[in-house]
Amino acid sequence: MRPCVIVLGVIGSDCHAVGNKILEAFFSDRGFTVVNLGVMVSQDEFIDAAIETGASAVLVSSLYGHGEIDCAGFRDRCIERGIGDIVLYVGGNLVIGKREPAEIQQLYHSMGFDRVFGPDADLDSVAEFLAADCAAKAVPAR
Amino acid sequence: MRPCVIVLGVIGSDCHAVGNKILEAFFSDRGFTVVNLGVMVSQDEFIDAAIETGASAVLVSSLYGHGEIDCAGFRDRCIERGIGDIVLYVGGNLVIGKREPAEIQQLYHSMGFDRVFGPDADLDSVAEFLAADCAAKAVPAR
Amino acid sequence: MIFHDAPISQAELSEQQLEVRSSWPTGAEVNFDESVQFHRELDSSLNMAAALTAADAQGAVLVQPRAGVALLSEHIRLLTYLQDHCDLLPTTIDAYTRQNRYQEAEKGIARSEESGHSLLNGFPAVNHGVAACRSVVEALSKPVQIRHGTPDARLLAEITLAAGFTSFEGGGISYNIPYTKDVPLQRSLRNWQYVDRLVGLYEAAGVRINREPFGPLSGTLVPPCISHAVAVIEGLLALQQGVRSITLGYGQAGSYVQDVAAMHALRELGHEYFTEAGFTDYELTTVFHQWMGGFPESEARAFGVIAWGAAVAAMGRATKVIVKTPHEAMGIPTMEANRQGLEATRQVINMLSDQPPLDAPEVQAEADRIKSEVRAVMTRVAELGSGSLLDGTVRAFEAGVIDVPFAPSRHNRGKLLPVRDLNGAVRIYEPGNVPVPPEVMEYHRACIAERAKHEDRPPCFQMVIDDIYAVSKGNLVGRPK
Amino acid sequence: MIFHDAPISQAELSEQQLEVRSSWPTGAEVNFDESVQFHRELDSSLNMAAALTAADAQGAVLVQPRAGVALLSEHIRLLTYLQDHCDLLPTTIDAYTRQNRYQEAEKGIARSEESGHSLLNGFPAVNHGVAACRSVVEALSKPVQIRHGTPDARLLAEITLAAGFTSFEGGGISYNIPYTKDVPLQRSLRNWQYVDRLVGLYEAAGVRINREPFGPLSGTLVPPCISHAVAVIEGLLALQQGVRSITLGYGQAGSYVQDVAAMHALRELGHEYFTEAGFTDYELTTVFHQWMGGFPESEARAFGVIAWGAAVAAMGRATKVIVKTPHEAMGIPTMEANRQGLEATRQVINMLSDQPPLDAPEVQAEADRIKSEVRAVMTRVAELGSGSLLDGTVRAFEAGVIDVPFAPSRHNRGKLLPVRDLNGAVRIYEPGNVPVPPEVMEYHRACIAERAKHEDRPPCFQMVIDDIYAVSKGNLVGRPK
Ligand code: B12
Ligand code: B12
Repeated sequence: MRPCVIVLGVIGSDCHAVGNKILEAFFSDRGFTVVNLGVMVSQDEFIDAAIETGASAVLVSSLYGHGEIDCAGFRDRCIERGIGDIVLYVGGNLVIGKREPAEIQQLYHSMGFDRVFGPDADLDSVAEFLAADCAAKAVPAR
Repeated sequence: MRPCVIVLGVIGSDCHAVGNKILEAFFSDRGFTVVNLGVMVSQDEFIDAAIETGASAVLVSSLYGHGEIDCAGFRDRCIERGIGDIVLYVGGNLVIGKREPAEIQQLYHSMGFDRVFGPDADLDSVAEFLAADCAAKAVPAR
Repeated sequence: MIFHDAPISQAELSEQQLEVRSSWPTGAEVNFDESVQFHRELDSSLNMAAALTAADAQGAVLVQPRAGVALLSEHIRLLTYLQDHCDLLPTTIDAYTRQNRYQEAEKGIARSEESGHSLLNGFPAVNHGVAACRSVVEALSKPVQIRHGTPDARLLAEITLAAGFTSFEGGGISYNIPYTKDVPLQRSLRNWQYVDRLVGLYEAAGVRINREPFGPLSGTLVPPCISHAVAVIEGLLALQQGVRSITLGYGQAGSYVQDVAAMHALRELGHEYFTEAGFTDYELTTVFHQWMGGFPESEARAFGVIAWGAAVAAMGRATKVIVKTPHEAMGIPTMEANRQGLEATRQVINMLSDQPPLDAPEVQAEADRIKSEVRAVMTRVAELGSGSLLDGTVRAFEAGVIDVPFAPSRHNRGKLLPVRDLNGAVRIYEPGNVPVPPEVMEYHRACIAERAKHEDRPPCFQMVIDDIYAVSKGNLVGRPK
Repeated sequence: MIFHDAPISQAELSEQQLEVRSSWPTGAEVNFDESVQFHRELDSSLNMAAALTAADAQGAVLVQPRAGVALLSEHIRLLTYLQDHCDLLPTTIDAYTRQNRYQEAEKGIARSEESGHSLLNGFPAVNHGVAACRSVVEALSKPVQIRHGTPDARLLAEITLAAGFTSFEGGGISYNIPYTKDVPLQRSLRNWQYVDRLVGLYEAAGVRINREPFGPLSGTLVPPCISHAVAVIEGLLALQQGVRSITLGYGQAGSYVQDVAAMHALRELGHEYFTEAGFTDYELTTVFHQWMGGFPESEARAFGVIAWGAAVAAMGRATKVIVKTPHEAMGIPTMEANRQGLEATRQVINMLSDQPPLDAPEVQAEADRIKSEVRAVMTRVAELGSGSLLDGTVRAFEAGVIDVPFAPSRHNRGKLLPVRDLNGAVRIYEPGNVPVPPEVMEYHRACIAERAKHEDRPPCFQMVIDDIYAVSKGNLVGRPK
């Protein structure tokens, strides 16, 4: 099986680079083909990269608190651009302030993200989810 | 006017001596005649001293948390011993743990204490209350 | 300096034991041989002495809370909750038990059962008895120590050591002078010789029980030389009775140079006097108590005090640190507040424990001063005792050669007056009869004069009172308004 | 080392100002002369430069939070609440404004108004405009600083300085390399020369505005020599444009010996390079940032990190300390959480500020190493710039002579690899092209080898990753599992 391609990046005007560099190292190490767009990535840049590389998943980071604004309509935009079935994950400090995880989950699920992670995300289990989700979508979609 | 005599002490098996030494210095400085019984004073020792010295007030300290047990029935005992109208103050860390001041006040009022103070008691205002309360009781009582 | 206080004879001990064990019904539960067996079968990870020695060898700083409630099941619940957040466990004894008022403790238990919350400020181990206490030890996975404040702790020791606790805090001075009003020192010292002798019996039977003199005394502006002299004496008295694992303690005074110096000096003095007295086969470790005076009411500020205490414990390389909680100023902490104090402490300890302990020229200078003071005191104690450390100690307190500030006991002179200097170190303004060497006394006076000048007021009792309130009001030195 | 970067000419500045002020409608509100008048009439207690200089003279450590929300009234409410618990106030700018995305900031304001809570991570000062910003300054009784992360902060400076803010954080390197992805350094440096020149105009008009290069950079394992080189350069660039009040900053690395040494070295290096460049009439103060890397989620543990940072700030005698909050790991703090961070910090600062700053031989040795590294870097910068500090800086980054770990910018080489040593100090494993003097590099390597041996693994990226997570997981050094 060819390795699963994933697109990584930090959305919006967000400059937090450390987690992003670690995610790149981690997922590469786990056998994913990682396309890392770094920080300050727009929705369209994510989607361009996903289309170009035929990625199975896009992993969006938002740390700085504007995630709620920056991520709004992400899935819709994917649909518009013809990759509506792509796996979408989001993680980080996703809202301004300290709010209930369940509330944050719901907020981002409603934007069309498949899975939503806090800053305490256990990367090992993220990798497992990701492998499973990519495999699942791979079959019917392409 | 002759200075008001007050009896000080720390009730029960309580050894906290620092506040007691400060209260002694403070009330002496404010012109009260202070009879300080120190730490580990029983209800009867307080009452003996009050009777012996003709004190107008008894200031009970309890810091260590057993105040609720040690102070139970204090006013009743004063009545039994014939000084039922003496001014009774209590102060310190009056219960086990952190509880609502209002709740603590009520608990000790119900034991017959005239005024109830926390560890943050402002001593200047305590001195004012005390002068007033002693003066008020002095007239009808003796 | 030769002391020849003898171990209590087997005959005398047995006689006393009979009496002690029959002073409250649960005393009958004690069976020494069976208890030794119980200890031997305990997992070695539950032995306090072993844990301390191992930590000390690694330069690790262990973390220990205070905790105790009236009811057995609640107490087990409390410690089970805390053990995931600390290295060593306590069982803090209530204040009635400390005064041997078991009747009142019984009442406290009953009223706590009725009301649904603990009305006692600790765990009444004697009333609960050996079997119940064993269920505490057996429920836990960390070593447990008895922490109290009991001038006559003979029955408490019999019961809790039989129950498998592996460390016992206190001493004939440190659990008398700050904790009582009128217990003669001679009596408390003798009663503590009993406790030490009992620990020595366990030791002889191959069961090492740790003993920890209570370092902070009144917790209030205690000059290090005073608490160190007491620590050395209680350590020696314990060794004389056969104790072999000793943890000497010290309560944070607030100046980091002084506190770290004190921790260095404490260990050095311990070894100095213990080896001089001919002991070689002992284990010496140290404990640092986070700020023991009045705390600020604000929990955030209390966290500041706690974390800073943790830092100094690590900079001074204490073997363990006793942890306060954000509820300190208010009352016995909830278990959550207790955990918070442990977490804040652990974080700082961990961040510092890889780092080298603080060593600076001023630290050395301060340690030297402390050592010369303690040596002067110990020399007087030896003279006064003419060979008996116990007698020397009693006479030293009578004479005010050792003098604990703010102690409630009548058997303490109370003439020594401490006050902070400009840098926050605790200095001696009026030594009373404590034989502070003249050149050191000159240093204390000069430091205090500097402060007095800076504050434009003479050193006075108000200055001392201001110092007492200072930390709780958010400072270290009590400045005039 | 002679640099001859000239102040921006009045003509060029005026031209740029026209353009800058018309880039967003609120720019039209700026009137320099009237603003100078406004500043002159401000109470002197509201001037940041004066407050810092006074504190520095007394050896006091001032306390400052970070805080900013989307809506004007909420922002005033927030700062009014905080001012009772700190010495200096901030106004933290939101991340859209930092990228000059005023349209998006506008949307953020609108959505915050709708939803009732701030959806922006700071105060969008440009969108609010001069009059609104003045109402912030006027509502408060402490000096207020603009804190942000803006590579092109020209309009932000125009508006906020006109509004009466008396301090402006940032610099052409420190607000580019850690904060952007693709802004050429040349451009950001030029834009910051504008800001400094503007501050210089106020200075010339008798209004002293404080400038503070952002010390912590990426906040993640930054060796002190890197951030100090940046601080010195930005300080010099500011002085060249007429700034006279400069606060150099440093972010806590975690080792107290290294951190205190870094604070000593920072001040010394500042004076060394500033006087060498011929400046004499400047005021230099310092700022220490409490731990800028990932925080633990537990609030109690966060308190530990905060209080320990406060202690090091005091031991290193920073003029001020920037305070974190117990919510750090989770998100923008509530005002209560912000206050708690301030209270914990204040308690520790107060308890330590009477005490002498830490001075120990190892501190001196570490400070000497840092200074020799910074001098080596500065020498290369001078060579590369042949007389122009700005050009030298641009080329130094191109060449990797200055290299900030974990920076997102493409204009940063990213070849330097830092890792902690056994004691927790940040060491350089791979210097890339940073000209670390050979004997110092040998020291770094030896320290790292010691750790590698201790952990029985070669220095590797996993070790660095472990170090990055360490504090948030409750340690300092990232040990293997
Ligand atoms: C120092 C100290 C000790 C020292 C005491 C030394 C000595 N002999 O004095 C030592 C270490 C020996 C000690 C022992 C114990 N302590 Co203690 N101790 C403290 C501590 C840290 C400071 C007390 C102090 O000196 N404060 C400074 C003085 C100036 O303030 P103060 O005592 O509060 O007195 C002032 C006010 O309360 C008020 N006031 C007091 N009485 C009165 C009366 C009136 C009428 C008025 C108007 C005002 C007033 O005015 C005083 C002067 O300003 C407090 C916690 C704190 N406050 O931070 C715990 C504390 C009082 N101790 C406590 C406990 C439980 C104990 C122990 C039982 C051990 C244990 N389980 O932890 C033993 C007690 C044994 C015994 N038999 O009493 C608890 C009490 C808990 C509760 N009420 O829920 C406290 C609150 C700590 C805690 N949070 O757990 N302690
Ligand atoms: C270091 C840091 C900075 C550095 C960043 C340097 C750099 N270029 O990288 C500097 C100082 C420059 C900085 C700036 C700012 N920061 Co900042 N910063 C931090 C801090 C302290 C640590 C971040 C970090 O590196 N953590 C370590 C890494 C390894 O963890 P991580 O980033 O969380 O990433 C992990 C997880 O989140 C997760 N994850 C992340 N993304 C994804 C995605 C998926 C799909 C999955 C599964 C998992 C996942 O996995 C990652 C690896 O383990 C955090 C607070 C904290 N966490 O303690 C604040 C924090 C993120 N910053 C914050 C803010 C607001 C800012 C600023 C706006 C300034 C301000 N107002 O205070 C600016 C941002 C400007 C901008 N344009 O973005 C806020 C965000 C607030 C919110 N969400 O409510 C935080 C939470 C602090 C706070 N409590 O206020 N910051």
